[in-house]
Amino acid sequence: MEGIVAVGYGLVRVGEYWAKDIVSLAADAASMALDMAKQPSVDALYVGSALSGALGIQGNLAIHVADELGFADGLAVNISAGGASSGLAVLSGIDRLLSGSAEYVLVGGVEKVSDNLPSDVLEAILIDIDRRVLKYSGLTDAGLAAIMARLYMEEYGVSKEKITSLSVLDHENGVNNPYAMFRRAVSLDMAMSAPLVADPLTIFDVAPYGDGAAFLVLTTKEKALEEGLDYMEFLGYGVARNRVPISHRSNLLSFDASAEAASVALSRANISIDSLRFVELFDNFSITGVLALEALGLSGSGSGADDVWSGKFNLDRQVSVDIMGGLKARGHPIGATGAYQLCEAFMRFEEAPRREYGLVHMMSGFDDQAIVFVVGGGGSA
Amino acid sequence: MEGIVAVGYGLVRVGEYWAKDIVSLAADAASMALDMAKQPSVDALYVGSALSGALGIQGNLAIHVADELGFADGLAVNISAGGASSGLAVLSGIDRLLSGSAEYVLVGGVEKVSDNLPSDVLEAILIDIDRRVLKYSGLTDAGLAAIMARLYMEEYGVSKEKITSLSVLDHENGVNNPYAMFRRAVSLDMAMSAPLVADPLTIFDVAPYGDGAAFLVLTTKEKALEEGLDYMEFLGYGVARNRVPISHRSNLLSFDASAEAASVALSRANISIDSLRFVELFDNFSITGVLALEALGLSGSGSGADDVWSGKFNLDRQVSVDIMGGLKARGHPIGATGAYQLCEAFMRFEEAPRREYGLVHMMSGFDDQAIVFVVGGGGSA
Amino acid sequence: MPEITEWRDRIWRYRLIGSRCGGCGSTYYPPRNSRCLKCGGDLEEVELPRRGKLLSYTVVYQAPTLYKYSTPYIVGYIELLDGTRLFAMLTDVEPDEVRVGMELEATLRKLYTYGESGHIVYGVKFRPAVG
Amino acid sequence: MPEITEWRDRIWRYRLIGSRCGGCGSTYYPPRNSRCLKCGGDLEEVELPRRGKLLSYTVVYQAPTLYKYSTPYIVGYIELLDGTRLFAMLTDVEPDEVRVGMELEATLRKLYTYGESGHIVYGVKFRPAVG
Ligand SMILES: [Zn+2]
Ligand SMILES: [Zn+2]
Repeated sequence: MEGIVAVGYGLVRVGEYWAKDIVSLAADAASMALDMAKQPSVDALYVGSALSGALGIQGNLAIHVADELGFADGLAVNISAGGASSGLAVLSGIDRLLSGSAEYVLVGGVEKVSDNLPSDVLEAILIDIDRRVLKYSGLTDAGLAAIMARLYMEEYGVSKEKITSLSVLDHENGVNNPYAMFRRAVSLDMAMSAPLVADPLTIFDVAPYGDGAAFLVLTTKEKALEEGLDYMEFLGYGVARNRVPISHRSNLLSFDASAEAASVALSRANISIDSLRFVELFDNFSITGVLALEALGLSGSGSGADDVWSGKFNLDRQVSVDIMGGLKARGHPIGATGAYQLCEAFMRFEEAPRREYGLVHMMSGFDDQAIVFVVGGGGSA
Repeated sequence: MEGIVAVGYGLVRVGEYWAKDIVSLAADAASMALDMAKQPSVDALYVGSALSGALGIQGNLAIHVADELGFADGLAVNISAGGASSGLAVLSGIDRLLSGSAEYVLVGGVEKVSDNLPSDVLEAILIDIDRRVLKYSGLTDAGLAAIMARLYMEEYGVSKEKITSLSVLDHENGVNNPYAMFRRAVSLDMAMSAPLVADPLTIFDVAPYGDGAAFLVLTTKEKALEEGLDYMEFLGYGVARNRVPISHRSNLLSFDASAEAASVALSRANISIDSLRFVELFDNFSITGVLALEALGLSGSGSGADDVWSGKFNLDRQVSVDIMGGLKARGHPIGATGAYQLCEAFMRFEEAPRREYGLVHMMSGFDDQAIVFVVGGGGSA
Repeated sequence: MPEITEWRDRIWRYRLIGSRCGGCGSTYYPPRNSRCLKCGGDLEEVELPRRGKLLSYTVVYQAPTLYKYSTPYIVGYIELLDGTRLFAMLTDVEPDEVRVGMELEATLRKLYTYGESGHIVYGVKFRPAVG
Repeated sequence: MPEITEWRDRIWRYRLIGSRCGGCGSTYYPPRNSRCLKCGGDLEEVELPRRGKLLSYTVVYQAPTLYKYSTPYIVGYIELLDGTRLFAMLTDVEPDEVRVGMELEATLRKLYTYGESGHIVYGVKFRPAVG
């Protein structure tokens, strides 16, 4: 993937958009990305959305978004792959550029959860993850995370407070993100004593689902330099899968796919993990963020929660985690979340020294499929 | 797309699989394709399915199919784009090969409609195509086709019999297809006097939805020759879109996307339409098959039905249409149908002179997005 | 709970609101949020004429779940007086009375009821025009 | 009509049928149709032991629609006597009585009812083991 860059990003603040339909929401974010990229002629559109079909909102979204944007022609691909939807949209767009079949692609994701009752959204999510395991056991995604959290606490003798400290960090960092669903710090006490979603997890251990859309315009580095566009560079990526159904795994706490994806991504980028300035975790739950930290190699097994608790990944440290608030504070528009993470990385590069590197981690389900991108700043400045 | 070939195909007979779940059905077809390709190590899997999420069967199917096949690792992408789902899966797999990121990819589609009531399937389909236009008007997909058929009859003074003669041709040709849902000829009288689905269309003007799965193994021509594998070559493709919502089109009878996709595909393949030996239409309805014939350039505007009626596209003619029965006789497992069409083209090349060319036409909705592949036979023989 | 999407669309559905292009005058129903397909001009919301004529139609016998108790019913492809084209159900007319070219007018009617919530969704249907 | 998928899965769900590998003895629940993940060996269907112990659990307060009238309820991560691991609801036990490591046994119970059809889906839950 040498020489692939993003030259535009666009996103809406995660939240509840009662008056907007899913296609307009996507078009708002996409238009912003196209404006930033100076309105290039886009050859292909890749839209990720986990639940738009399952919730009866609109299937095959990509062609509707394309039409709304006034793209008269050209490829429009709709990818529905849970939390990995927009990550796979980005990857497919990169493939299209690398195959030589496109000069500019528009990639991203959109999700609309406020059109449905929360319990209907939960039901759609469990069918999306693994119908056989979740539907017959009554497990929700938060329930599965809660089972992992209790296992983790038992196995490593770690307190719940330490796991939840990742949510506190997310909220602390989210204050600076104009697109975050929640922009206020929370105390550990408040997080611990909040209502339970699935014991021992409270609402502060669970990333809130929200409506959202985020898109990026991708092209070649050569083209970006030619056009004098600022860019974020894709230096390497990795994709891997863990076993499904999840009951067939020998160790629930080992996010093998995330580990493999990160190792491949870093090696392709030829960057050591110590050179990273920031890492964006797919922390749909405090515990899954902790397990991802360990899988990515930032913490040893069983010490991820300790490390977060001790402040090792705070904003002022060598490697900062979830610098824009992570899934907990920014919010979690499922199929669009990966695109948000990449937009946020791009925002960081606009403001910070350009010779930094960041790692962005995404997944569907519980490490079912993991995608890791290593990105760096660049451009004319 | 120079040098991309299919080296294996696998499919199950379209029908009703009460005892099989969607993942097993996909795995059966995929295993057959992998066997034919001599069990290569596959780097990526692309699964198309229009309704598996919307019908509550299982979302994010690709990772479940991958696991069922025992693929420990590697990319698994789930594409949900109506009738174009498996066509876009094939295209995305081709991009991945061309980008140099994979040596072998497994691509195809699967659909399971018999798990749901027909009226629930119809409802899912209308939301998949265009919720705003179809849901509020009570239109079904067959209803929209019926409106097109009546327009066509009025505009060109063509009889219903001539439109329906495409279904008769499909059934005639389907007799030879071991994977067809229906393997019996029907008379025009029987087709005309059958029960109405949406006046003036009878059940014989409407391709029957069915359960099905079809997959292909793709690689480079270089690799196929090296391994001594028979292959079908992808000589060119085109993709284009028409306006959605369909009420915004100025002419309902003009399948502009199919026309554009075919023109690009033929030009990229450097083959004239007269050199084609066969054409597979995405004839989900007799009338849409007729409109596709005209858009592809095989018939003039308003003369497609006349041409079929007169026998111009029968098996013994220069260009034969729907040689394996088309959507009417083979059956229409929505998100898998495009992959069936390509498998059938491959089957043809196994038995016929290898220096033939074929054109395969696919679409989502009513020409909403069209994909056309030009393919040719090849291999060691 | 698809009721929310139906609620969001209620205004354009009840009042036959479309988009008109300031540049070339083209109209669109349902309304578009972005630009004109023909000339790229800006669009504004506009109440469409409630009369038109029938271009084509069908009688639906196999219906989706929401409409399964309404079969057989007629759906028309209609051109309004200003040239806007749309699809809508016909009412107050029997299948054998329908003719291509007949004059129609819009009327607000019940479309369907959600079984679980009992929520009724209304929308525009067209009936033979009077006078 | 998701009832058909539930019906198809009824045998393995009612009788706790899993897959066992002829090569290495590994077991899987739900059953796999293909090969062993560990050694690639052939799998055969087998009735799994109905006793096991609790490895971890949760009490669910925010439930999906099908289970919304059952909250709060307990779901366990359970290791059967032969080492097979699975997730299942716990029954006949209160949240404050649950302990990691407790012995459990399988019992057939109602899982949920489909509102529209009234169709009841049964499956295995686990309760504290007696004796
Ligand atoms: Zn205009
Ligand atoms: Zn084994």
